Amino acid sequence: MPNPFTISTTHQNNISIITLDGFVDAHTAPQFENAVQTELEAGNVRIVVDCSKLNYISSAGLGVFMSFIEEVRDLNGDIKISGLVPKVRHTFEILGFHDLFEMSEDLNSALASFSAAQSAKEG
Amino acid sequence: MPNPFTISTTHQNNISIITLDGFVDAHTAPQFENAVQTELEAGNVRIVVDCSKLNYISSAGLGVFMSFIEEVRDLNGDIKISGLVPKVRHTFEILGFHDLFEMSEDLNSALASFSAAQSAKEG
Amino acid sequence: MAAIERAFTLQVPSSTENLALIREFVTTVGQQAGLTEAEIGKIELAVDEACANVIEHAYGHDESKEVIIRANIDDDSITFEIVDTGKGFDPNKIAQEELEKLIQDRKDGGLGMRLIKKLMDEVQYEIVPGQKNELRMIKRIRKA
Amino acid sequence: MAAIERAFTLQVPSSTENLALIREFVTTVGQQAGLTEAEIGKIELAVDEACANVIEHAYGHDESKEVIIRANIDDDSITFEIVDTGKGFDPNKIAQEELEKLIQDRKDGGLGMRLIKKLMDEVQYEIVPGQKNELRMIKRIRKA
Ligand SMILES: Nc1ncnc2c1ncn2[C@@H]1O[C@H](COP(=O)(O)OP(=O)(O)O)[C@@H](O)[C@H]1O
Ligand SMILES: Nc1ncnc2c1ncn2[C@@H]1O[C@H](COP(=O)(O)OP(=O)(O)O)[C@@H](O)[C@H]1O
Repeated sequence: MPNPFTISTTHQNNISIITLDGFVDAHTAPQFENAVQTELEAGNVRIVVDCSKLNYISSAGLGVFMSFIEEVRDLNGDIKISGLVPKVRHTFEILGFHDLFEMSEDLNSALASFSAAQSAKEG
Repeated sequence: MPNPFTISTTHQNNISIITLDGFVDAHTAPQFENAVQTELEAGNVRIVVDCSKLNYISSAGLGVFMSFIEEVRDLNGDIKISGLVPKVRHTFEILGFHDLFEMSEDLNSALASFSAAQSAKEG
Repeated sequence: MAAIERAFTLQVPSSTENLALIREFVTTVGQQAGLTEAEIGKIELAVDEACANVIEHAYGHDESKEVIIRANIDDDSITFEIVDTGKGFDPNKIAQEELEKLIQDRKDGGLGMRLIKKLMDEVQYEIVPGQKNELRMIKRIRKA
Repeated sequence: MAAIERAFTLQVPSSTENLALIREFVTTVGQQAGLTEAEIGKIELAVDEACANVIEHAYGHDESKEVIIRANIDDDSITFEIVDTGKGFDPNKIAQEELEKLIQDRKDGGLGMRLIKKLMDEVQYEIVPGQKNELRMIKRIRKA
């Protein structure tokens, strides 16, 4: 069996980093949904989903991104995606997610792009 | 799927090292059998089977050890087993192979035990 | 060499817990058919989506029901059939909204069937309400 | 909580190539039954041995035949049934030689059935020659 699913959330510079490890399918997507929900309830709207350890996603996982993004952007936040492996990136791209979500090569670029946006606003 | 099976043979100090990687079952055991046969045909009877990368063995693989050991020992050689991971070691032990085969923690000990035996004979 | 058809069947309780096993099954069948890794990724996702729909929509997570996946490899294609005996639906009436519209409406679903259509070479639904609903998906094997 | 029986079936062409998939299937079923890793290793090996015997002895590597593995999880045990329609054999007449004797005779087989017996809690053969030969193996679930 492939490695099971684990999810963890950390915080850095006022940005929430949700790390997905393993697979997000219809079975595990509810945990991912809860993790995003938890951040929103705490008022955290600057979110990076680190996918560097994610080896599979189905539409159930894509649906989580889709259902929260509008609310988060209404609150001047964003959900950015980092570190997609080629196979998973392909699934995002088939449906056109790359046009609507910001995707970075790695976590640091994603974090930096939030900071840049923040500085621009403050500056 | 688990990693597929690969097998390779190298030679060191007149000892043949057969390295098993992945699983040995009824599907892959014939390749293992061929590798041992090739050594015997070349007159190489001092053999270490390095199992440190072997994650599964069934009776088809155990049968290869069983069918050659008598011939090899008749020729003053031996087939030694090194580096068994616990799961695979357990399969060997259920059938009592640990009483009839020399098993070493790692490849170097197996090689050293051949040299020691050789020196004793020569000395 | 004569064409050998190879048939594989997996039958599991209707629970999302079994999707991982279903994907392993599909991956192995794809490997045996000689598909590339990229193509295996596509059939893996398409069958997962189809089975997730059966588990959720046809059987409403009733674990006493069973999901059956049949795979057939022949000379130039691999076919998957997923049959359910749920209430059925009209695949042509399922609106395929733009992603932007789904996002605006804060929808969390509606992506599965379009993924299946993009991933497979042929997709056919045969719906006989109350009796059986069959989804047939074909991937052609391009020899490397 | 009422006992839920969970049933799983895998059907594949009779080829040793499919043993890896069969083991994946068994491993997943074992995980769902809550077995420990060590116990999963045992059922994996026992079912592999049983299926390898069907592929080799019952069907003589005829890939047009099929191997069927049924697994049932209930409250306190997991049962595997492997059925073949080959010529059959008398399990009681299979000599169980000592390992030393097998080695002296330079045998490369004869270990599978003894492994199965050591690995499982209950093993039953039901042989109806020419019709069906059924091997039933039970592993009890010890709650951790
Ligand atoms: N096997 C099925 N049985 C009943 N209804 C189905 C089945 N498959 C799909 N549907 C219907 O088609 C709709 C669209 O499916 P899909 O595109 O996969 O998105 P989602 O499953 O996220 O709603 C479902 O919401 C459901 O109403
Ligand atoms: N399903 C089966 N159909 C026919 N014969 C079988 C079957 N399973 C086992 N046998 C017989 O039992 C013998 C012993 O089997 P086993 O202990 O697994 O060792 P091996 O398969 O290495 O010979 C086989 O050689 C075969 O003659």
